[in-house]
Order: sequence, then structure tokens, then C-alpha cells
Amino acid sequence: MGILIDDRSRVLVQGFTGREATFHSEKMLEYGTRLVAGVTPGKGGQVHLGLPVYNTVEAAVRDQAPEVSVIFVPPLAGAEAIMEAAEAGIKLIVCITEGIPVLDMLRAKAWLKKYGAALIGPNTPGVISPGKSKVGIMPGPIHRPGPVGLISRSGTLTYEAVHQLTSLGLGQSTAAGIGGDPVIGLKFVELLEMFKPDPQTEAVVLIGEIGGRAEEQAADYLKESKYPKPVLAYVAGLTAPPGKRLGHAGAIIEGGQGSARDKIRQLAEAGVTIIDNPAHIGRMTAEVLARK
Amino acid sequence: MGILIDDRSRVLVQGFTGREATFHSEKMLEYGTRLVAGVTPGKGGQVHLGLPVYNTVEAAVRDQAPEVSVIFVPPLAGAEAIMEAAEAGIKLIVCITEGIPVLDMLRAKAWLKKYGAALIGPNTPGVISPGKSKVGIMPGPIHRPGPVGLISRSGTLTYEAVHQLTSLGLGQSTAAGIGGDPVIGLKFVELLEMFKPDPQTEAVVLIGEIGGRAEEQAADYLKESKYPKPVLAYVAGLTAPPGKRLGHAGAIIEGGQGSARDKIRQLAEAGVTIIDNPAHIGRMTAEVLARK
Amino acid sequence: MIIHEYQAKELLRQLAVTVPGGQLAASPAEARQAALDLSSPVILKAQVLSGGRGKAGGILKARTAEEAEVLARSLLARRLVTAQSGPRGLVVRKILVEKALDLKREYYFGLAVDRGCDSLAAIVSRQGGLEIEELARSSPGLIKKIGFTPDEGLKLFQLRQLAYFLELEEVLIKDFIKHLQQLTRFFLDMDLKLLEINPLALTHDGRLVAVDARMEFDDCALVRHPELSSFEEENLENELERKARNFKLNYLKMDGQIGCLVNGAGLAMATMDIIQYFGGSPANFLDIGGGVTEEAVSQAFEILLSDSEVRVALVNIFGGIVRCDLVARGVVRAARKFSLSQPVVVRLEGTNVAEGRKILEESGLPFHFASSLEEAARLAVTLGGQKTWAS
Amino acid sequence: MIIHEYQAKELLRQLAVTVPGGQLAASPAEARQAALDLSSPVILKAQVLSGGRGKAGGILKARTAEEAEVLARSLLARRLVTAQSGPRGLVVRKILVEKALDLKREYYFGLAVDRGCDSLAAIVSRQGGLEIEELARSSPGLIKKIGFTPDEGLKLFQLRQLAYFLELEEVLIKDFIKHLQQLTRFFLDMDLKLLEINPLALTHDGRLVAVDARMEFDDCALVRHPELSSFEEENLENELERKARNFKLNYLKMDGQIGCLVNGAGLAMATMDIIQYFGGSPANFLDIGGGVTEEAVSQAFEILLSDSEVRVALVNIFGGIVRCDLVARGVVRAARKFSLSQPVVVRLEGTNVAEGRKILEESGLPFHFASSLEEAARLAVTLGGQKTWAS
Repeated sequence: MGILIDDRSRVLVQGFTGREATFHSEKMLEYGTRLVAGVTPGKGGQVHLGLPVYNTVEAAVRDQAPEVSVIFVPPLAGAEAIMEAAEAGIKLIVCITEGIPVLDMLRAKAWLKKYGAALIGPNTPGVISPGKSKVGIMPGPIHRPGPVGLISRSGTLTYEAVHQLTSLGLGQSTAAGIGGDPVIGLKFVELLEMFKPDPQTEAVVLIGEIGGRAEEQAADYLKESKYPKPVLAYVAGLTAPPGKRLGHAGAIIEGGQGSARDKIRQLAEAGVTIIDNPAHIGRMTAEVLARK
Repeated sequence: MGILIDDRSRVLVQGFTGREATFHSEKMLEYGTRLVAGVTPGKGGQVHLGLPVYNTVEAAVRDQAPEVSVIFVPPLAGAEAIMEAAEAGIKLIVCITEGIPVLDMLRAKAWLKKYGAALIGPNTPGVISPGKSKVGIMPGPIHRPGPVGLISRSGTLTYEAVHQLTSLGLGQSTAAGIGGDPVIGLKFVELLEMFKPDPQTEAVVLIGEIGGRAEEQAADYLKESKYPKPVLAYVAGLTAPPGKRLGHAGAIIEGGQGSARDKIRQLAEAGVTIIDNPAHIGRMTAEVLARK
Repeated sequence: MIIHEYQAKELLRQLAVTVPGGQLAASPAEARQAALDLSSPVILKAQVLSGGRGKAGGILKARTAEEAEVLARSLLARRLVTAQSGPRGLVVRKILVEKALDLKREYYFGLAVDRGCDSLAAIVSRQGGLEIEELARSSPGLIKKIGFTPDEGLKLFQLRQLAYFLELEEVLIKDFIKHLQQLTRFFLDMDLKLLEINPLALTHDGRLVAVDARMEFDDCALVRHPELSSFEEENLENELERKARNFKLNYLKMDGQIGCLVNGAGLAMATMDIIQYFGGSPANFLDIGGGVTEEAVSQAFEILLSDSEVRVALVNIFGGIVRCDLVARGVVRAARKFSLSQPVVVRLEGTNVAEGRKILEESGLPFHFASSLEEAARLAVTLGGQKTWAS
Repeated sequence: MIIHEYQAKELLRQLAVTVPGGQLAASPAEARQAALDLSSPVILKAQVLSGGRGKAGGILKARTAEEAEVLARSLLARRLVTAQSGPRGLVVRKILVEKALDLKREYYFGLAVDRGCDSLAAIVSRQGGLEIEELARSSPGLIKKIGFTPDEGLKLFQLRQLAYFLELEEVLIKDFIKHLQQLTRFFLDMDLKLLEINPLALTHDGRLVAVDARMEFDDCALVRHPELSSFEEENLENELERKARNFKLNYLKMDGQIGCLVNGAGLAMATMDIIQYFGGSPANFLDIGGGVTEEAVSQAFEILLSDSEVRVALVNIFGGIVRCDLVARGVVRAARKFSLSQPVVVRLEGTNVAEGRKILEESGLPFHFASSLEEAARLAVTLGGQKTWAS
């Protein structure tokens, strides 16, 4: 099981023929992801990596019926790519693109509502259900199938967490990066909701960071929903200075809100096991699972 | 009974202190309509016709809890007034204003969707449930309570129809003008749906005219829904030349579509009793009711 | 407000959309000179506010300047009867003389208010030249329509969808998209209801050219665009219609003998219909509207009577906002001024009907009173004394 | 990108929003002259990119030109430590000297990205001057917030709601609304993330004046607005940050002794956090990003080492897109150039880790290798040899 994607998921690549998309599409194919087509305007009719290329998502959907799309386009084309995928009927859109302007993303979010499409990202490493499908840019080999669900706002920190888990023999059901931008698609709450009924997932690890209110919302949700599985959380940015942007467009403490300390306090109050040292993500998860 | 409004409906007047609004508000009060407040920006705090005036619909709703609003504002302020009412939580908006630009109305319609508000009009005489409440500008005295539901795209032609009915002793459950503009709120279908379960309404008369597809949609609906009450229709504009605007912004035959002949044919096929002479609206309705 | 092709093309030119080289001609000599300036062959296009000009013989090709002159003379001499013009046809006052182009393919492009969906629509077709409604019936597969809202506009990916649907060569797509963005902006900024480029043609030298263009502006929004008032002035077909416009009256000349003065568009249409029902023929559509003044009623009645084809007048008023006494006063004023020769049938109902009736009766003018719509229509047809010759 | 108050006010002036008369001064003499030109009393405002300047003593009133000179000297001589600046504070390079105004009421106005609602928000408060977050906690009833989307914008009726909420006099409302429309347009056109006028003040002579202004532009959208690049140049606090920007590195100077070079913002934050967890103190945030080149890594490491407070460097790479060998080569290149004096702890994991390790080992440079994040952090703190003095 796992969530969002599995070995049957038919995946489209937007911005398919670009350098990065090509590299990662090859990796996805190697991993076993069921890529079915790609889109690059102006290259319709070509064949790339053995797959058909289309000018529009609409045409690709008509011919190849993908349900998932992964987006590798330049930042200023990112919101358009999301809207195009949603309008064409794609139900899960994974947007790798980093640096999409925030007003563009607000437009894309309003658009998504009309079409009922789910968005992961932007500025995310993507989603992986180890052993089944990888839709993104994360290094495949560090993952193993297993009982831990992972939801993260960060990229390489997720790899670190996965690496720790796998090193201790703990595999992952699904690991999803939700993106480091101020305006993103699915957040902790929606993915926690999906992990809830998933039989493979025995515990969920949240990797949060300063900025925004996604962790606080997760805390509220967990408190109200009497979540049936153990949840752990690490929140990065205890040392971050307020008012400064730290790499991620979203990682900024705004006017005293969104500090790591606040987030940690609220998650702890919601019964979440707090991981206070990023080197202990694997170890503490193992302990929690052992205690079950 | 009747539909849309009754003697308990609390009604707000937007553009309250204007000349036309004042005149018609007096008439509505005389008729027994439960006006509770008015809005005119800049006149908040005043009392007009014995009622409180507010600067914003928001404030009026907070204090007076109207459920219905009737709009008498200048054409270029019409769409804004509709949006303001919807956002403030008004559930039925009756827009009398004529001459609202079509792009403004498209914006207002998109807005209404978000707030789940129903719109009657614009460019309508309004709605009356005789003996209970009058929200609009129609002459009250020609109406009588009774069994006929009336839905019309026209103003004075509706008065003509009501006059004929009342002269023959046939009262009306509710008479609603849906407006003569190209982009309007509720149309025949939605109001037919409301008349369907109304115990007071024994027959429904549609007054259509050239342009648009509202009559055709009504025909489709009546055919599919196996409508349980007799429906009659008069469609104006058999003599109208194509491509010309006839008074109503909506009354224009566009590229061979929306002709009176087509509408009449489709309504007849749906089992609607066609009234082919506008002087026979009352007489034929009486015949249909007698036959029941 | 519909504007002439030459006006629409001037606007397109300002938006950097390519249109054929052309000159406006109001006389055969000007047409000849235009043909010489542009170098033949040229196309002569009658500038009337109606579709279907081609089928009606309003678009002609001239191989030489001499031929241009001859054809222009024939066009300017007659009224053009199109499918939409009514049997009297439309006066051709100006001719657009354009360089004939060597077309490789013809497309259709349109932006319109889509009443069915309460949205805007961008429409393209792989085949141009025909009326889009005809094409929609005969070859729906050649047409692609994309809906959009005024606030969101057309997205870039939607413009690409249109371009790829037309199977445009890659080299043209960027320009095509840029033009569509500009046209959409123009449509939204200027409150258009319709913008058609049909055909949008691909020339043999690889350019996209707007060969014909049609624009309709929203009358309700003209007040936001005072710069369009010159078009408004220029384009009223009929002197009476122009006069009516000045008094904010909705007047439309038709071909019958019974002049109608009515309040409300629906009732006015119904009045025309019932005249025809009883075998008569309406001379006009005239809705005096709700907020009318005595002066405007008087003007309205004058306009109605100045139509020399009117044999009988029918005043049908259901007073609501409009008061019957006000209408009566206006009618009497105009009738006095005109030394009324035609019979006038009057049917009044509603607000202040008694006062209205009294004013008319006391005027001493020969009004025929009717107490219902049916009676009024029958009487008018009888007094008109003949059947309609319009279909 | 946050811009200075004086820059934001210049933009407001271009939008016809009233701002106090003022002059920029870079020296005490200029401040004196400005006070003379404007005629005292004047307000001196330190131009640093941080909120809380007032409480930090960065905003001072001078009753005379002499006092302006004295106060300007004191401001320009020191670093301003605000609640947001960190303990080292910010250099005051310029002072905005403004005419002191006679304020009757102070309001707050802001446009912002509302992350909680995924929308934009217009916010007003009946009380201005304070930070809006503080106000939201202490007096939520004084604040009104209206959400809107970029495509729909703020509707006129919403602007009226804001105006009436502020209980503005009727005579001011039209102008207030016009200004808000322009500010909203500007916000949308220029890709702002925040526009605050706080206080927006009503003067005793009945004008609305933007007494303070703060604007933040979306870094991701700067490429759409080349006209803003001059602000970008001008406003980087730190020479090292400027250099990092040129190589598209995310670098932020902090106050500790352990310099960090990490790939990925989350891992970089976590690295800083774990350093503190073990009692150390990070000297910087540095995310080399995903698409980094060997040259940029080398520059990044140089920047890190040029910070004289750095006693030990910690390289923490989890190779994904970034290859460990590429990072290793960049680090070696910079270390050679710098004749490395500080100890460097290296932790490599992921793509091409073996190759990376080999390059570092073969360089002959004194790298300390760690096999996990924990080991790397402990080692760095130990080698740094002291506890942090930052809180």
C-alpha cells in the first residue's frame, strides 16, 4: 500500500525533454516508475527515452491516460504547468520546480480548487513509495519498503531522515516532500489523513521547519482526530534568526510567528513525539515502533 | 406558500436613498413587504422611510439580519452590489438595475458561485408572492394570491400576463421576473424546480423571448423531469429581425440561434401548452386549469 | 454596438495584428485610385453592418483599377440585401478596397460571451470563412472552444492548445499567442461582446493575416469608453434610429405599416407579434423604457409618425413605473405638432390610467380607444386596412 | 527582497500617495542641511532593513538643525540592534530626515500574502504605529482583514468596508479608496509579498499620510522586474552576502564560530540546530542548492572561510542532485587557495560519496571525516573548542 502513488500509477513528465527532467526521468524509469509520456511544447510527435512526447498535457492525457504528473519546467512556467495538468484531468500533480513566484502559486491554487486536483509541492523532491514507484528526484537507493510514513517540508533533510531509518532497518511506506515554499499544495494534515487508513503505515514522521502554520495545523488536526498511529516530528530552525529567509522561500520567521519553538510546543501538546536532534530521527522512530 | 419570498422574508434595499429606490421602497412597504434596512454608502446612520441606513451590506446584515436584498443602484455599480450582498451572506439577491455591462455580470456570477447565493435579475421587475411580499417594482394592485406560478424574462409583458390572469379570477402563487439581460441569475429551470413541490402552485406560465437558450433548457428539463404540473408558455419575438437588439440586451437572435420559432417548437415537444397570442395568456391558463 | 469592418481593422492594426493593406472609398473614383495605389488585383468590400455580405454580392474582386471603379459604382448604387438585413437591405456608403492576398489556409478565431456557460469563450476553427454557427453544425470536429472568466483571462497553456489545435507551424506559434493575448486584453479592457477574425488566413509567404474582422461592443459599457463614441455616431443606419438614440429610446425600423409605441421590450415584441397574428405588419419596434419623460414620449411618437410607411399608430402602455398620464401628454403634444393624419389606436392600462384616458379624450384628437391588448391589435390591423406583404 | 523605507516612500510618491517631505542624509552635515531645508522640527530615521527601529532608538526627533546634526552623528556612528537584527546589529549608512507632522490619528494599512488562507489579504487597523502582530494579539477588534485573490483583486465594496471600518470622514473616503486601488494594482503588478503603511496617519489639516512604509518584493519574481535590480544592489547588508548572491548561494551571516556548508535549506537549518544542540554556535547559514557548480562550491567555501570569526568549518553534504565528488573538488580548490588554517569537518553521504572521499583524502589537506550527522556535529563543536556566547 502506501499513499498517493503505487506501482500501477501512470506518470506523465511535464518539461520532459529538458536536461534535469531527462536525468531524473531516466532515474525514475530505472526505479520502475511507470512513466507513460512526456510534454514539451514544440516537441510533440518526438520520442524521448522511448516515450512519446506531446505538445500539450491535454493531448498526452487523451492518448496515454496518466493519473499523475511530475513537473520539471522553469520557475516562471511552473504555475501554468500546474494549471494545465489540473485542467487536463490529472489528479495528482507533483511539482519539482523551485522558485515559482508566490502570486503565480496563489493563482494556481485557486485554479486547482475548480478542478479537484491534488498538488504536491512546488519545490519538493517529490513522492516515493519504496519498491513501487518514485515520482521525483530523491535518490532511490536509500529507500526501503517498510512501516514508516514520512512527510517533510525539506529535501536533503528528508534524505537524511530516510537514510537514518533505512540504516536501522526501518523502511518507508511512502515518503512525501510537501515543499518548502510559502504557498504549497497538500500539507501535513491532508497527508496524515491519507496515512491514517493505510495498513502498511505504522508510524508517521513529520519533518517541519520554521515559517507558515502547517505544523500548527497538523497539531490541531492530531489533537482533534485522536490519530490512531504514533506520530513523531522534527522541526528545523531553532537557531534561525527572525525575519530572514533561509534558503527555502517559506523558511522565515514572520513577526514572531512560525518559530520552531512554537511549533514544537504545539506538536508536543498534541501528543507528538518530538525529535530534538536531527541525528536521532531514525533511532527515536525505532524506539516508538518497538514500544507499540 | 409560493416560492423565493413570503411574509416572513426580511428585505434589505441596496441604493436605498436614491429616487427610484425610495419610490419603490414606499410601495413595497405599502404592500406589506418586511423591509428592515437600507444601504447607501456615505449615508450610514441616517433613518430613511423609518428604516436604518447603513454604509455597507455587511453592517446591515450584522444588525438587521435580512435574508433578501433588492438592488437599485446605477448600472456600473450593479455587479459590485450583487457581490457585496453575496459576501455579506444574503441568500436571495433581486437586482432591479438595468444596463449592467456583461463582463461585470460574468464576474458577479463567478463570485456568486463561491458564496452560494441566488440571484434574480438583473433588469427584472422583481419577485412577488401576492398578499405576502413584493420585492421589486411591479404594480402591486394587479396581483392576487392564487394557483398560478409565473416566470418571465420580461417586465411589462409580465404585468400584462398577470392582469389577464387576475381579470379572469386567477391569482398567482409567485410571479418572478428573471430579467432580460444576456447574463442573469436563476432561470426557468431553477424556478420550475422550486415551483414543483410548492402546494399552492397548480400550473406554471413561462413568458419567454428571443435570445439565449433559457427556454430550450427549460424544455429539456421539463422533458427529463416528467414535470408534475401543467406548464404553459408564451414566447415573444416571432416578428423580431435577426441580429438586432430589441430593447432588452438579451433580446437578440444570434446567428440563427434563439429564435422564437425554435423555442416554441422545443417547448411544445416537451409537452408545454403554447400560447400563440399574447392576449390569450389568461384565457388559456384558465382552460388548462379547468381541464385538470 | 457593432462597428464596421474597416473600423475593426483599424483597431486591429493598432494592436499590431496584421491586416491586408487597404483604403476606404466612398466613390467609384476613390475605389479606382485605391486600386491603383494598392496595385491590382484588389477586393472591394461593402461596408454595411451585417454578416453574409459575401453571399449577398457585397464582396467582389477586381483585377484592374478600371474594374474596381465599375464594381464600386454598382455597389454604391444599390442597397445590399443580406440574410440579416431584412428585405429593404442596407445602404452601401463606403467600400473597403483591399489588396487581394494569396491565401494558403484559412482559420477562424473568435472571442465571445458564451451565454450558455455564463463565461467567455475563445473559439478557433481549422476552417475559416464560413459563419461559425454553420461550421459548428457541419463540422464540429474542426472547432475548439475554451471557456474563461474575465478575471482569470486566457492562460498561456490554453493559447498553446488553440495554436496546436490549428496545427500551426512552430515558427508562427509565438506570434499567434502574443496576438491572442493582446486581443484578449483588448476584449476585456474595452468591454467587447464579440471579436471575430474570420478568416484568419495564412498567406503563402507565411504570415497570419486578419482578412475579415467583426467587433461588437457592449452598449451598457460604452459610458466607460468615451473614445468609442465616434463609432457610435458614424454607424447608425437610419436617421430615425439616430434620433431615437439621442432620447435613449429603443427604436428599430421595420417594414410594415403599423407603428407601435410601447413601454417595455417584451411587451413591445408581443405587440408586434400580435399585430402579425391578426394579419397586420409592424412598422417598427419601439420601447420607450421605464424612466421616460414627457418630452421623450413626444419625440418617440414623432419618430414613429415620421416614418412615411406608417398608416396607423398603436400606443400600448401598461403603466408600472411609467405613468399613463405622462405618456398621454407626450402623445398629444407630438400629435398636435404633426397635425395627425393617421388613425391612432390607444390602449392604456395600469398606473394613472384614468388620468391618461382623460387627457387623450380632452385633446379633441381622433384617438381610437381599446380596452385590451387583443382589441387594440385587431383595431389597428383593421384600420391599417391591408395584409402585410412581409413574410 | 525588502527595501528601505526611503525607497518604499519614493515608490509611494510615484503612486501619488502622500508621504512626509523628506531628504536622505549620509552624514551629520547632510542631516543638518535637510533639517534646514525642511524646517525643524524633523524626524531622523535610521535606514536599516529591520522592523522595531523605533524601540531600538533608530527613530529620533530633532527640534533644531543643530540637534539633527548631533543625533545623526550618533546614529551613523553605531550599529542598530533591533529585535530582528541579531546581537551584532545593523550598520546605519543612511538617515531619512523628514518633516515632523502633526498627527491626529494613526492607522495601519497592509497588503500581504496570507499563507494560512492561500490568498492575499488587505489589513487595516484603527490603531497604527505598533507591529500588526502585536495588535492582532492585544486588540483583534481594532483590525479588519479582507482576503482576495490575485485575479479578482479587491472589489470597490471591500475597499469601502475598509474605509468605513476605519471610521474615516466621508470626505477622505474617495481618495483613500483610489489610493488603495493603486497600491493593490502595484502590489500585483510588481509581485510584492508585503506592503505596509504603518502608521497611515491623519494629520490635523485633514490629509492621509504614509508616515512609515515597508515593502517586500518576491525574490522569485524579481526576474520579471528588472527595474528593481538597483534596489537589490543597494540593500545587501553584508559584503559576504552580496558575493554569495552573485553565485546564487543562500548565505546568511550569523554570530557563531562554526561555519557550515550544506546542501539543502532544511538540512542546513538542521545542521545549525545540531551544532547548537551540542553546545556550539553556527557562524552562518549556507545552502549551496541543488544545481551548484564546482566553481560555486569553491566560492561558497571561500565565503565561509573569509568570515574571520569562523574557527572550524563543517561540510555536511547529502548527495542527491548534488554529487559528493563535485563538492569535494570545490572544497579542495578553495582550501588550497586559502592556505587553510581552520580545521574542517567533512561528512559526505549519498551520490558519489566514495569518489568525494577519495578526492578529499588525496588532497593532503587536514580534513576530519565523520560518518554521520551526529559525529560531524560533535566533532565540529569539540574542535571549535568553546561554548557559544549567543543565547
